[in-house]
Amino acid sequence: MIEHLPILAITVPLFAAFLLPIIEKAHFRARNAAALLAILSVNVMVVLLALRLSREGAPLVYVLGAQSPAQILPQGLDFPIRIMLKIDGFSIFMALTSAVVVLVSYVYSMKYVPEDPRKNYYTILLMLMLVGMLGLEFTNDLFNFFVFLEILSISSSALVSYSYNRKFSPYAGYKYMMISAVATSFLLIGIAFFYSQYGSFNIEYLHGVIRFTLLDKIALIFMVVPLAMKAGAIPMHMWVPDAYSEAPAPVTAALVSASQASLYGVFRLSFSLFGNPVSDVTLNYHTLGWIIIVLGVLSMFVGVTMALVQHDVKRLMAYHAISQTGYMLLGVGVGVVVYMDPGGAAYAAFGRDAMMGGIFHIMNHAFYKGLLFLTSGVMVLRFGTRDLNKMMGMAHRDTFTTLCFIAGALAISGVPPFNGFASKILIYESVYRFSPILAIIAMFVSVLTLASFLKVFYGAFLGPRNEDIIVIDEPLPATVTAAMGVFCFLVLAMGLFPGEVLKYLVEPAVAGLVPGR
Amino acid sequence: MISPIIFIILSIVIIIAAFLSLYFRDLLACVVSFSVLSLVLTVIYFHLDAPDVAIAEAGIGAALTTCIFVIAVKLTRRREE
Amino acid sequence: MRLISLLSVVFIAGFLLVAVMRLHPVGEPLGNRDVFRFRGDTVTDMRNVDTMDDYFLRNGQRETGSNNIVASVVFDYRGFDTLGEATVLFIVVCAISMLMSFLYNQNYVMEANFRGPDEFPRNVSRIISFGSFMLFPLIISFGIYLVLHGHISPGGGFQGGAVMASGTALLLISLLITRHVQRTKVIFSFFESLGLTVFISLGFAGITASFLYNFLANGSPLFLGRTIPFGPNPGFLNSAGILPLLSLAVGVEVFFGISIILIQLYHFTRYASRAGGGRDI
Amino acid sequence: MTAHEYIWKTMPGIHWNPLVLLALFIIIALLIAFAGKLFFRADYHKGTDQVKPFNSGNLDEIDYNVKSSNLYWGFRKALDFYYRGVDSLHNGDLNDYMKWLAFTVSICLLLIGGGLL
Amino acid sequence: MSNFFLYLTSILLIMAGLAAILYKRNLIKIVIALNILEAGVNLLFITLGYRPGGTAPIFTMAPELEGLSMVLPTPQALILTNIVIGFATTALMLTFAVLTHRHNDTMDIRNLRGVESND
Repeated sequence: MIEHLPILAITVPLFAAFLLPIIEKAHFRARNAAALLAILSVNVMVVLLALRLSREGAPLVYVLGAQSPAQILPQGLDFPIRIMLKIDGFSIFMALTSAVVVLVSYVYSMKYVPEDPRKNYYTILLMLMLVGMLGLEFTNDLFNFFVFLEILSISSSALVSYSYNRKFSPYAGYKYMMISAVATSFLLIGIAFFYSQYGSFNIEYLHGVIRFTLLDKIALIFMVVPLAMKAGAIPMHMWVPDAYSEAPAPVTAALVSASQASLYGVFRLSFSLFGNPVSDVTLNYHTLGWIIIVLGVLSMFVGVTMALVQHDVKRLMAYHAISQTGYMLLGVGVGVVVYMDPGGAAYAAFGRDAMMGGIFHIMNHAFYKGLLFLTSGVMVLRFGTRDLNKMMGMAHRDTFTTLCFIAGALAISGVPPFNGFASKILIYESVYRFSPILAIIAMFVSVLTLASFLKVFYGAFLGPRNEDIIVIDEPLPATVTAAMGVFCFLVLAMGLFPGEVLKYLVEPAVAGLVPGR
Repeated sequence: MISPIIFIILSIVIIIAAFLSLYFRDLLACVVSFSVLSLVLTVIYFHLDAPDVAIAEAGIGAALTTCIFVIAVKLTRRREE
Repeated sequence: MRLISLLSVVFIAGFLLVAVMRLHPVGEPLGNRDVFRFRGDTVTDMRNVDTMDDYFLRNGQRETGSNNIVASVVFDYRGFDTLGEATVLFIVVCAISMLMSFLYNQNYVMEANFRGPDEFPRNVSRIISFGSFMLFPLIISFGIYLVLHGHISPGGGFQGGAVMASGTALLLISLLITRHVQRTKVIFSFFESLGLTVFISLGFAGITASFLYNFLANGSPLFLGRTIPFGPNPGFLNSAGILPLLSLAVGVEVFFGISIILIQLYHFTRYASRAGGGRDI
Repeated sequence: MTAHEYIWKTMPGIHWNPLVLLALFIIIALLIAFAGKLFFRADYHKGTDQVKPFNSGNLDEIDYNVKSSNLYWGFRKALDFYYRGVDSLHNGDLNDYMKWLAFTVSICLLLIGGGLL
Repeated sequence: MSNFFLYLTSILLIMAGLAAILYKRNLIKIVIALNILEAGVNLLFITLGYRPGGTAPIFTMAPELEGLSMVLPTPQALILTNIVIGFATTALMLTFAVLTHRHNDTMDIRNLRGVESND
């Protein structure tokens, strides 16, 4: 059974999701237990896969539908014909992040989302979001990547418009779905160009055969730019505040890791598909790196300046998600320019540090941004509104939520004992050696991030306790505090012991993404 | 051997149907011209030796998509304001 | 600002045309005209080298046992895409019943003077209702034919299911499905989950070799395993292993899924009420 | 090598040792929490109406809580030219969002055309 | 060069769909534009696998002639999936459009700009 783990990690939650409408007939607690069991088993399987990968070293390959899972090439042929799953360091790193975030957001939403006939569909769609993310990160086939991206987009856009009594939630779902549909159609055009040239969809095979003709570069643009739009990069980021602020709090936490799955798609397609193969003709990595750097810096600056003036707490945190995506793009962009450019600067070690900082920031961001959105959920639960001006004095009763919010706010602005600091320090150091101005902008943006979360802390938590604006006063359910507690523990533990996480998780991820050198 | 003339005619019909379905102000007219587009697309797929796709495009593209478009226009406004 | 957006659209159109001109001319084998594919050290011209499709055409009948190579690619070689595809349809059915389910909630005030669009026609002329009543069995039988003969003649799970779903649309329009909407929705969603579970458990059944492995093909003719000769042949019903079963499962799921979508959308006006109440989450 | 030895042997020096950092963090937090006790006024009682802030002028109920949204009004006014431009960007209009996608794709295609990529 | 305009039709469909998404105001018309974009992509994929002299890739009752060349099956398998995904996306977006009309009583994007601008 151990060799079938890659496919079981994707199909067990799928099987559970298909059975949920029937389990729902029994009792809603049976449905809660079944869903929790399925998501827990996914986490266990992904951890087992991580252990197996670290033991074997080589990426795990699983061929679907062949006599044996390892039979990559049919007899006597040198190109694969079936769909393959390929799991290397980077995909297991993203799979761990997605599995943990969806588990915690499901535990949070068991009691947080009110129990009504629609809660069953909510559970199914959240689990299918997890299936979409895992499938996106494990597959080695371009068209399969398209199908799982479609699963992820449709289930998350349906969850965005879950609250039917808000005026703009269906319209937010409409915008998110339209953006995802156009992005996947562009992706399909890119796949068509590849298929017409090389006759195959396998990423690993295309990596070996690619000749960088003009058609390949056009296909690269048509595949990478729409995925950058779905990840929230700057010129095309305007859908992020609308979608994140209209969705319920646990769904937004899962949406953050969904956008990061698209970011994984950007890095996977621009590195594994367009890495520098044996042939001498290659992509000009200097320009590609600088495109990613410019996107990153713009995202950082515009995201945080927009967040500073918001008075809706969820829109404020959504703009922070954009600015933190800017950090990841900056780290990886500097890594590309310095590290991958054969003719460019000496392959200084700090290029690899920048890449490690950028990728490590993906996991950190998923955890502390999830924590912040869960605390914003408690704020909305308490005051019934999202407007910071109408909130006051929450710290009097909810001390645990206040501590969680402080942990999240300090982590996002990179204060030492928390995990934001570990990856931001890597990014600052390596970007400073690359060009000091970028590092200074990055630090200034961190200061503005802390300033805007100070505003949220002052608005919602401090101030006298005002009875008539509090809507719900009884203590929080156990699962809600447990979910926030798990994120708090993760944020603190990874901040105190970054060395282990870097050695076991981020190192193989960068090795998987940028082989050789 | 299917002479390319058929493809030229069908292509022109498709282009006209596409532009008309985006040009009309009355939404029902747009939906009808979109179903004409799907129908002609089915014929093109048939001539491109793709019978599976032709049946799928006819069954889903022409029949069901037009049906849900008509229901959606019925539930909202008919004229584009 | 308007000029920039016009310019960028024209620019994308121009580059797409340039890209399409560099594509291989229609009808030529795959492969780029100015590209030769590396195979080890020998450089071979892409044009006479076989690709994935030539393998399917040559070995499709032997390995999967189905005459319709497209059906063998859809359900056997790239069966995982079809599983993803059935999931996409399942997601949309769940999403629409989630978004529309506030209609059937009792605690939503039914506005008396709701200015909904003028109702659908109350009564339909005798010809339409009787005609569609007679036509419905024909559509369903044609759909079942398409589903079951997926691996012999063109057709398969999706096309058959879609044709049967257009039968439901016919019943809806001729007002034959008017009462017990909630109960039909529950029964249809049960069958839809059943179809999907059969599909994925067939995938698990072959797990000893690998997921979605066609373990029935080329086995005993009793269990759909008849081996078929290469080249044109009249086609045998019990030949393609788990292909007909997968096609049947997908057909059931598509029919009941799309029927739920149509029923929910169609009945939106009758129950529509101003949505209100509920806690902001 | 027992777990205890492993922890203490592989720990980096005193200054970067995370456990020391954690202990330091907790000690300082406690210090700040209880240092306050020295400066509290003994005659303050929690539940009484002393909690109400002292509004010197008119006594009718005024909204004395400074709204959180005008915390950075100076920053907003200073960069007003920038915020007017950026606000018009996020106007919730689907067409504008897609125009930005078309704009970015055409810029990248320009890079290819220019032979840069 | 005989049927190069099949590529031309698919490019025209793609650009018509994209341009309408950028400029049309009505919610349902944008969904129609998305469907036209998907139809263009499907046509592009199918014309990639077309062989002028070939027959459909089905061996039942296939003509017995010697040089039997067949059309490529993989694009057809993928387009089958893409058509059903296109239908699913359209059904979902029409539900969103109907619910938006129910809440805001307008189908025009310009009136839906109601994002409360920050202070």
